[in-house]
Amino acid sequence: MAGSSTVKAIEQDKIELVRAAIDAGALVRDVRAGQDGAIVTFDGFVRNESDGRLTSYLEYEAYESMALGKMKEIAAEIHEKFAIHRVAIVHRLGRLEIGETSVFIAVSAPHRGAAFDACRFAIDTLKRTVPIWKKEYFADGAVWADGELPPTPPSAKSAS
Amino acid sequence: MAGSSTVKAIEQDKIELVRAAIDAGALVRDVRAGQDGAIVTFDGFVRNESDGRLTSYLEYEAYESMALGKMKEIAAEIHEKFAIHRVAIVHRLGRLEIGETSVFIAVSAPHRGAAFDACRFAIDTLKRTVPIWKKEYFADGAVWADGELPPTPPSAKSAS
Amino acid sequence: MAGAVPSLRVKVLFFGRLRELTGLAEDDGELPQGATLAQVFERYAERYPKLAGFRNSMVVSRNQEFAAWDTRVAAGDEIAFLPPVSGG
Amino acid sequence: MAGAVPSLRVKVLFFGRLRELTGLAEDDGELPQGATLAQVFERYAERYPKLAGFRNSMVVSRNQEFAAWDTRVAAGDEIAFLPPVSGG
Repeated sequence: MAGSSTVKAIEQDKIELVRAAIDAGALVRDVRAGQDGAIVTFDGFVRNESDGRLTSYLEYEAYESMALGKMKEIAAEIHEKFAIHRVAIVHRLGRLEIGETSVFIAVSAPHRGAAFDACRFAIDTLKRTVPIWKKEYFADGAVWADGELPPTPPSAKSAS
Repeated sequence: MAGSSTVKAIEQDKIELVRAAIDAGALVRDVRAGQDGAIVTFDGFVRNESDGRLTSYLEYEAYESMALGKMKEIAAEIHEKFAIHRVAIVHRLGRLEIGETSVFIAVSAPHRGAAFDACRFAIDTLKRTVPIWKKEYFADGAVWADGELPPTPPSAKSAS
Repeated sequence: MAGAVPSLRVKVLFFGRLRELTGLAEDDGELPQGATLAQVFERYAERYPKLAGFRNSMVVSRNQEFAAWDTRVAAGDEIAFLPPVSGG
Repeated sequence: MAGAVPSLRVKVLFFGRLRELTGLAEDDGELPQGATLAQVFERYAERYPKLAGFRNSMVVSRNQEFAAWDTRVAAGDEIAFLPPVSGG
């Protein structure tokens, strides 16, 4: 993939944090183009239970500027790793009800293998590295969801 | 997965051959339920080129009754293999223009790994085993697309 | 085929390039008892010589299940000759 | 902190349960030259003792990049203390 085509592809990507409902159909149309033949999407939405407890609703908060930066890094990384065309990665913040989409990822590619691999890599990496936090509200209280510790450089000394 | 829950799940699945445009949004709504948290979709659509030649349009034909049977077998198989909830597998037949969806698969699951694995298994298996054929029309002629030979039993004698 | 060997009737279907090649989508075949799917194919390859070249790039189904070529046919079977599939 | 050792000013952010625990979303910190991110954390752990117990279940970022705890801070840095992430 030449540098200029990568840059062009990234400009066409849609990487966003939003507070309103995510319009999956519009994002799929954004990534769809005539030279593609495959789109794989991942839609993550609010389950009605968590570890057997009935969920009332969720609240997501983010370190917004850093989260957006990390999401853009993921998009750049999958363009580099996989033969894909366009990417949409959108995460919603604030209060979400049961069944509402919290994250939507769409990846278009000429061939399906790259689209599957890139979409999965994107959501797996998002869940490990993007500074977003979910608080689960139940009838009798609320808890911060268990999460993952992002990988960090081992030592500033060895890095410099 | 108990027998009764598998049967129930399969009854809720949507396995179809259609001749009109596929409504992906409606299929995603069909597979979406409160106990899930993830939906993975695969959208296969008509590319504008094939091996460097500009495509005008495609025509799909099927051995319809067998194709539908094989698509239902795929749905049953992914329910057995993966911890998923509902499945939609729809293939369109007849004339398709550039950009139109030929096949759409949606899989819902409580967790994303199973949804990814099942969706990919479904499209990979469909392309190898479902008796559907694609003819590609170009400005200067038409060709049957290269395909894959479905696996067959080696010998009736050893099988009986 | 009528005569000493009792015969059976089957439905035979052709798809994709095989349908184009034979000009035949569906045919009612009459076969000797004990015929295999391979023998059904040979019958049509005699009638449509171009078919013969496709023997190794096709599969056959019997009653909507992929089948081995040495499978024996039974009365009322639905037999189909299928080129490599290219759906999706 | 004022006096012989020259000091530098940084912005410090807390998120998720760390924000709830400190009641602090954002703070302007003044630190001695040469301070590391670990030392910044220790400062706040003294002020909010409950923070100390989270030292091994959090990460720190400097200017929106995950950073090692022995990284030295510079004037104007944006430092954030981040619990395990749970987006998606």
